[in-house]
Amino acid sequence: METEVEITGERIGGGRGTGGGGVGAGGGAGARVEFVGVVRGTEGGRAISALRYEAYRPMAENQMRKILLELNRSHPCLRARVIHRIGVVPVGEAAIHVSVEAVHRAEAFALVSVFMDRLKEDVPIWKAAVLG
Amino acid sequence: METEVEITGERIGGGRGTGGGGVGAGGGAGARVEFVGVVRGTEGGRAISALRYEAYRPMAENQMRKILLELNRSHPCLRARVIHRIGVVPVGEAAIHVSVEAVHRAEAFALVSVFMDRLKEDVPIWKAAVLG
Amino acid sequence: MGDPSSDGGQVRVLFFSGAREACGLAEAMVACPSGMRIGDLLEELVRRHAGLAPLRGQVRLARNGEFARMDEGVFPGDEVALIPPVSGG
Amino acid sequence: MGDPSSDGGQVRVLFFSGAREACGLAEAMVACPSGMRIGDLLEELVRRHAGLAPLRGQVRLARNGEFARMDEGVFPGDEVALIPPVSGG
Repeated sequence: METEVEITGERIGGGRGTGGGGVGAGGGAGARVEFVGVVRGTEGGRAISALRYEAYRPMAENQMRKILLELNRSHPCLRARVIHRIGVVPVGEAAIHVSVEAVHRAEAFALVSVFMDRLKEDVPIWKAAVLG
Repeated sequence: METEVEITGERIGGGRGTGGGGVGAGGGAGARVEFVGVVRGTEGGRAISALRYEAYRPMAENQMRKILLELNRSHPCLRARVIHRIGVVPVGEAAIHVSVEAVHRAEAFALVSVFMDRLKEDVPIWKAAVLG
Repeated sequence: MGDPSSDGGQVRVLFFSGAREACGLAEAMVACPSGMRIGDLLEELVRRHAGLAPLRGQVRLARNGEFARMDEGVFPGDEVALIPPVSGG
Repeated sequence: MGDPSSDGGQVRVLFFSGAREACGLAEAMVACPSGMRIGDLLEELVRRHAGLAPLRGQVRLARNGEFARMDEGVFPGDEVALIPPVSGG
């Protein structure tokens, strides 16, 4: 599986619509599953204006890569791409974008979904609320 | 849940990269899950150049809407959008694009994944191989 | 739909995918006598188009855009579709 | 890393998120005597920064970018990070 992992201070993507822009896939893929995690306007019941993310950057990138390759053993996929934004991420904007291509959809769904669970356990990235 | 269902003879989306273009989400959503089904170069072991899709159009659109709303009862989401292309879809291009937004990711993953299973059982759309 | 005056007591039958290939046509008008059920209509179609026989166990029928049970009534003006196993997505 | 001549026999300790807030600094240099283990280093940090005590049960430590067991050795030049419960995504 090809992997591409990035932690960035930049806004993820360009547009804000719900439609994906790129809707093809690389050679051999029959399925692409994407997950976008978006900052919501409340955190623990309080209204917030943003979340501030910090990362232990080299370790976080390595961990993401290791988790993807580990999950690929049970859910073989062709390509996985993760972008996690750090710094202040305003409400309504994306904090993370995961895109996985596979021959069949079951593996891609499983890999993305389990990756998100593992991210929230084992990747050194933290968020803190920025109040209105 | 808002639903938007479309069967189209047009190519889905513009670009062909792996990155989603729109990476925000509508009000209240914390998660967006997208699925893109892409025509692969082989079908039942034979090399193909495309798949030709046909639909019993009004019924297929109604069935998709009904399935989405039925699944929404067990996996409450905010918005669901499905575009299925019909006619000749060349290898590497998208036949279907499903995009679901939810407050939390688990519901969005479940709805998209189960929707795809149900689509392949109960929505009157058929494909046939177009040989090289 | 359901108004016999405008359809001469017939139903419109749509054939999709393998069903269309099996009988070589995309749609047909079929007489719909009083008391006819979906299952009766399917038998009538198989009588007319022997190629449909192998599909009989797999095909589902829809009446006016909804899947229909075999014992469901069918009425003049209805649109009935033969739905072979689907393969969208 | 691991070359005592260049680091004066110390390890660099990084504090993230709640650990940083608890001790009010983002990083520190800590002496690393021979035979020190990750658990010893954590105890030393808690002695210096009482605010870390409540985190002791939740925090994990990483050595040179990998999660480390408490009985794992730590060596001059290593980079050790205190990893409170994470919340990415």
